[in-house]
Amino acid sequence: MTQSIAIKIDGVSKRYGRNVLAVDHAKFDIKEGEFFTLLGPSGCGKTTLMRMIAGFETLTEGTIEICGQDMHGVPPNKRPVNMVFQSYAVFPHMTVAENLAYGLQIDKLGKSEIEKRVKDGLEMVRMSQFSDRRPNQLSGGQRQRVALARALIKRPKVLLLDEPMSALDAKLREEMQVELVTLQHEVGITFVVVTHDQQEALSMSDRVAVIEGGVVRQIATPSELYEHPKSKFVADFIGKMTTFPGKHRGDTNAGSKIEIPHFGEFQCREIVTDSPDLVVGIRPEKIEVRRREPEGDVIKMRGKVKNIMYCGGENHVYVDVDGHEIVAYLQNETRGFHEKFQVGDDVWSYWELNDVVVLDH
Amino acid sequence: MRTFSSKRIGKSKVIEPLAYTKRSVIKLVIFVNLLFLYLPLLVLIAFSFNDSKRNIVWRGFTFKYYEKTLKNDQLMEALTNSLQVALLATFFATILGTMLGLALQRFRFPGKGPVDAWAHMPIMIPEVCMGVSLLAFFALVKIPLGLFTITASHIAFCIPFVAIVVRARAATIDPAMEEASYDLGASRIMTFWRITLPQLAPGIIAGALLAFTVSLDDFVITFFTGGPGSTTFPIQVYSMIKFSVTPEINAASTMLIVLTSIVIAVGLVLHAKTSEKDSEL
Amino acid sequence: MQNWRDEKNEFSILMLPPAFWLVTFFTLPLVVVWVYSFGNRGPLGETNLGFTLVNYVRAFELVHMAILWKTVWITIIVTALCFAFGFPMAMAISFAPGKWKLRLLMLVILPFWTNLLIRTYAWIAILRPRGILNGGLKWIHDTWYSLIGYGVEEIPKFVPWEILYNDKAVVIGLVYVHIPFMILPIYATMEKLDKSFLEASLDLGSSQMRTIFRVMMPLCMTGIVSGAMLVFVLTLGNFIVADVLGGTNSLMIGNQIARQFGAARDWPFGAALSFVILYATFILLWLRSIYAARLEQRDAKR
Amino acid sequence: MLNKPNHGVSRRTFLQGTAAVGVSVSVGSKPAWAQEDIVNVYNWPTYIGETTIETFEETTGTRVRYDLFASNEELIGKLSAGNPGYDVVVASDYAVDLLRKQDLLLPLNYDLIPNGDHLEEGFRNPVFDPGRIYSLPHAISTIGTGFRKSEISREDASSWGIYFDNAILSGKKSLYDGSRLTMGIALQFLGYSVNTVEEKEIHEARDLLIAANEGILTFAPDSGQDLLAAGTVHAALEWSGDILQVMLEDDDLDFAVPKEGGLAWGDHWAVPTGAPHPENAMKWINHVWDPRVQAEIQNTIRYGTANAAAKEFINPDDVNSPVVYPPAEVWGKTEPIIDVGHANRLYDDAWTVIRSS
Repeated sequence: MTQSIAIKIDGVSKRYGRNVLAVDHAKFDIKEGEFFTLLGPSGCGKTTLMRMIAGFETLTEGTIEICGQDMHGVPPNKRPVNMVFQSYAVFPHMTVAENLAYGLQIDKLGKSEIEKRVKDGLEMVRMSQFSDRRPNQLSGGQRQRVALARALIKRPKVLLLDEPMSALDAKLREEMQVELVTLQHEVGITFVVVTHDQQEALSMSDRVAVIEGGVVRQIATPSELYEHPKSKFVADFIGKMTTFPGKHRGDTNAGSKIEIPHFGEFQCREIVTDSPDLVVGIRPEKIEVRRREPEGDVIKMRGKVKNIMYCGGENHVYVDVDGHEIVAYLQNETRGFHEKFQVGDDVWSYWELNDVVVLDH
Repeated sequence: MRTFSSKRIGKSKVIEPLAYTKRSVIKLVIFVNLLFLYLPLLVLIAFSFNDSKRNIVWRGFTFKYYEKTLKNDQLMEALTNSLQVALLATFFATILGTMLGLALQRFRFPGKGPVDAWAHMPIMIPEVCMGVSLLAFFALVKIPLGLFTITASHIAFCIPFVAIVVRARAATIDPAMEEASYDLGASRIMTFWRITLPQLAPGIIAGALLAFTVSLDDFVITFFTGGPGSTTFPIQVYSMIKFSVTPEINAASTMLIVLTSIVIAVGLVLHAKTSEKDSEL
Repeated sequence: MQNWRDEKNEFSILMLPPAFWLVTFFTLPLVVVWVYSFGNRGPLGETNLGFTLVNYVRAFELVHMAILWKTVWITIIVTALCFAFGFPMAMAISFAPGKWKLRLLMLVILPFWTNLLIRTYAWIAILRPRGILNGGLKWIHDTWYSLIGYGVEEIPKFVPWEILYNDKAVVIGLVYVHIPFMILPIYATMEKLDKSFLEASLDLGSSQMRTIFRVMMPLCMTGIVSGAMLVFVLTLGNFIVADVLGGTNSLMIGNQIARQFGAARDWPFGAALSFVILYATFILLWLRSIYAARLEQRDAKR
Repeated sequence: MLNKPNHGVSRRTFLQGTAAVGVSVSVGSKPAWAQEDIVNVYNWPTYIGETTIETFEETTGTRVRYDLFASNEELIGKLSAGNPGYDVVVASDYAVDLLRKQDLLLPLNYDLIPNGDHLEEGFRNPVFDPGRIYSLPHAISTIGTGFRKSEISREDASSWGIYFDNAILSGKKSLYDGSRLTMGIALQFLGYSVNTVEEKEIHEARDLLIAANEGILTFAPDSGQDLLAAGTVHAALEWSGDILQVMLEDDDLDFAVPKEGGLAWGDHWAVPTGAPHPENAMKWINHVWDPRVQAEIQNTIRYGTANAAAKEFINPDDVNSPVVYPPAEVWGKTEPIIDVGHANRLYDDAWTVIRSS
């Protein structure tokens, strides 16, 4: 599918004062119609980046183009993007309908046109019956819908959402995630979302940019990000991962030879780095634990069960291997084969060679 | 270390939308406002160096009015009286106003609306009316006029200023702080001293500054409530209208400006310290 | 908010001392003057107590109502100007970077620590025909004509701007005296304003101006209202500015009241005039409390 | 120098006062200063000689506490509410009249004021205090027109008419912000008494002033001399002494008493009822009436004296100045302002109309 570019971020940096570098040479494109997420821990610069797209922050260097147009010097009110604020910023002195109409009145639309669009907007977010309410008479979720509708009926090229779910409780959050994705499919507008919640990022996005310390670490689809994280930071930030420091011991026909000190050597099919120092990681759900020594072409380690956490659908088993902690998520099956462990049990933990991820140090 | 490329050079400088102080319109507003506020002060300071008995025409530079002012016992006594009244009134009005502000903020009680409006009346009433009422009242109950009656009256009209500010500040305090203190075993009094008061501090300081300001410059009420030996600086100034204001008054005012600037600066430093503490919390 | 019954002791400790002080040194004295307002002026200017409404009747005579009307007009203009200059100044302070905020605030407060009368007198030196303002204007006038004046036979004589001893001067003086009372409350509310409301407005396509008028001002309304109230009430009672800077017809209601307690020595009438103003102020306060209650209701309704 | 801070207690008064402390702190009793050997003087600022207080303290051993007020009405207001402790005050003609009529003044004890004999004949029996029972003059002056010689001739300035002809010095004239004085000149111009109680005459004066408003710059709060000196106005209704002070700095200024009469003005020493130290007050009046002390006062404040014996010690320039001591024929035509009782309201209403139209 060939998609044109909605936002082109080219060498963008943001410096506060002398020493704080909030965004460091960000360079990537966001495609039209994409659900794009900026993911990272708080203070990583993701919000700054979004605010630069919206026009609230100036760029120290670099350019931002929206739909092929350089945004340098274009004030926020002249940009073809709209934003849903973290606090929603639904004007408290206006009714819901007035809030929606506020942005349209500037476009010099006819009164009936505004009314129609406000009505459609309210229907879109299923808020029609609240049109005369004041924001302080609404719940957080309802306010978010108002903010969303208010931005969407401006029909922006890109919708920016700053931590859209942070003010909602867990259950509502899940509902809204589904709704947001559905909505995005309906309207076909590019969504850019800022979040620190990796679960949210994975479940909603087409692509995710992981940012750390102002630097974009990796941009990929959710599954790629999960299965093939490029760095230890990304791997750790997205899901849980057991890691070992490793050494690159040369290549053979079968692949690269990698040594994990104290645990031995194994073959790895592809290698991602030239550096001799590596990190070898393995996702917990890929690890199997049993009492008998496993057979076949697997990586196996002998250890002691240190801790078991019951988590409903699965058990998290912490195995101590010579002072190294390995975490395994075991399905909590009630049918078929399963073993029950107790703390202190001697066990083998093992995993397929294919499941190993080799990361940048 | 990455060096920044000069890509941006050549492009116009962009101002962030809410960085209003960087906008030339707002800079102009600040300039015009400050000019407006300070031009008269500059004029009066300039005339304090004017070698003429009156503040009309420039006749050359002199320091003699500063000398005269410092030697003018009457003027110095008036300044001392003013400062004494203002400091005492500020002290007590700050305590009482803080109490009132807290009571109005914390409690629900019958007739609160009228009480609330009543507590603000001293600001709203014409000063002459309040002055005359106090004069008549003190005469009626036979309290001799003097610094005591002046101070008592100043306290009365300073209380609302403090109460308004403290109340606003008190509204922003999280009640959980006090609850936590009780939970940790602190007594009411200890909680008040160690928890409530430090959090109220910026409001109390601001209220005290306001009270000091209005007390220091009050003429009408001071006049009607004063007796022998209680002439204050504003009374001195107003009495001079009959024979035109002399540069000595300008010199005294200039010294007062310098003095009060120092007090304000100290206040600001204190305030900055407390707010630093706030942000640390 | 606690009910006073639950914490009777604490409530009494907090409420009684200030209440005692205000009753003793404000309310009781005021009752005395209130009684005066029903009294009579004796032939020597002494006050004879009694009960008559003549003072109130006189206060509502056309001539006094005309003065009140004019005073209210000037007060409205002064309040509007204080707002026009004070609001952007409050904005400037509120949006200034950290340490500048305090410095600007200090700069706004500082002139207040100087005697009001002296500051007002200083305006004479600025506004008079040969004063600083006209000096500046003359300089501009002269420079202008010396620049373009080649060939012009007669350079027009500079005519000083007559801005002293008239209502313009009174308005300038009153704005000068009261502008901080507008700036400070607006600043206080603006400080608490969530800036994302402004960003949201800009983001929705509003211009800066529309954002300020449609979003910032409504959201700062409590500060604007208290600032306007303070300026309005204080201007209404002021008499010094009109005395010093006013022209022949500059009489304001404050002067009128002050004169009754002064030169006219008619305390009962002065008291009646004061109470007419006071009742008007009460109504203003009452309107504001209704407004505040409505806001509270709006915020509380859920 | 003169005024020790009032809250400080000298050793002498401390010793005297210790015994009385128990009494003096209780509410209602006279405060401590009432028992001191002191005289509480109530006057305008800069309205006394530079050494007057010092010499009094030296010769009598009595301490002086000097307080200030801004207008006669404030003085009257305070005294009628109950004298808060002043021993001797300065009041203008009509104020003496009012205070006397309200029993707010004590008769002077001339046994203690031998210097009172120096009072000139012409001042012995004023309307506001017949027989000089309650007051002795502090300073006397006339009210006339201060003017700029280069802008208006002496002849023109010597008539109240300049204030009522809008063609003369339009917008360059100032009157005084006081109803009785400014209406007084209008009444005098019309040929009536400045103390008239006739409604018709008062209304006539009112209408004259309303018509004149056009040409008048402002009704100045006793700052006409400043306006004159700054060149803002070229004719100002003012007290002779005020104009004399600016004449010192500007040769182009002069003072004229109008041919219609001008107003006589005097401020007088008096002792209010309830004075805690009436004897000290008499001593004080006697002191300021000492010819040399009186001369020192007038040489400082540059007003006229009614003390015949003092004139030989006064600056000859002033004694010979027609501004300070107008010729007898001028003086004879002047009229003092006295209280007019209920007619005050007529003046006040008229003034309200003048100042708002």
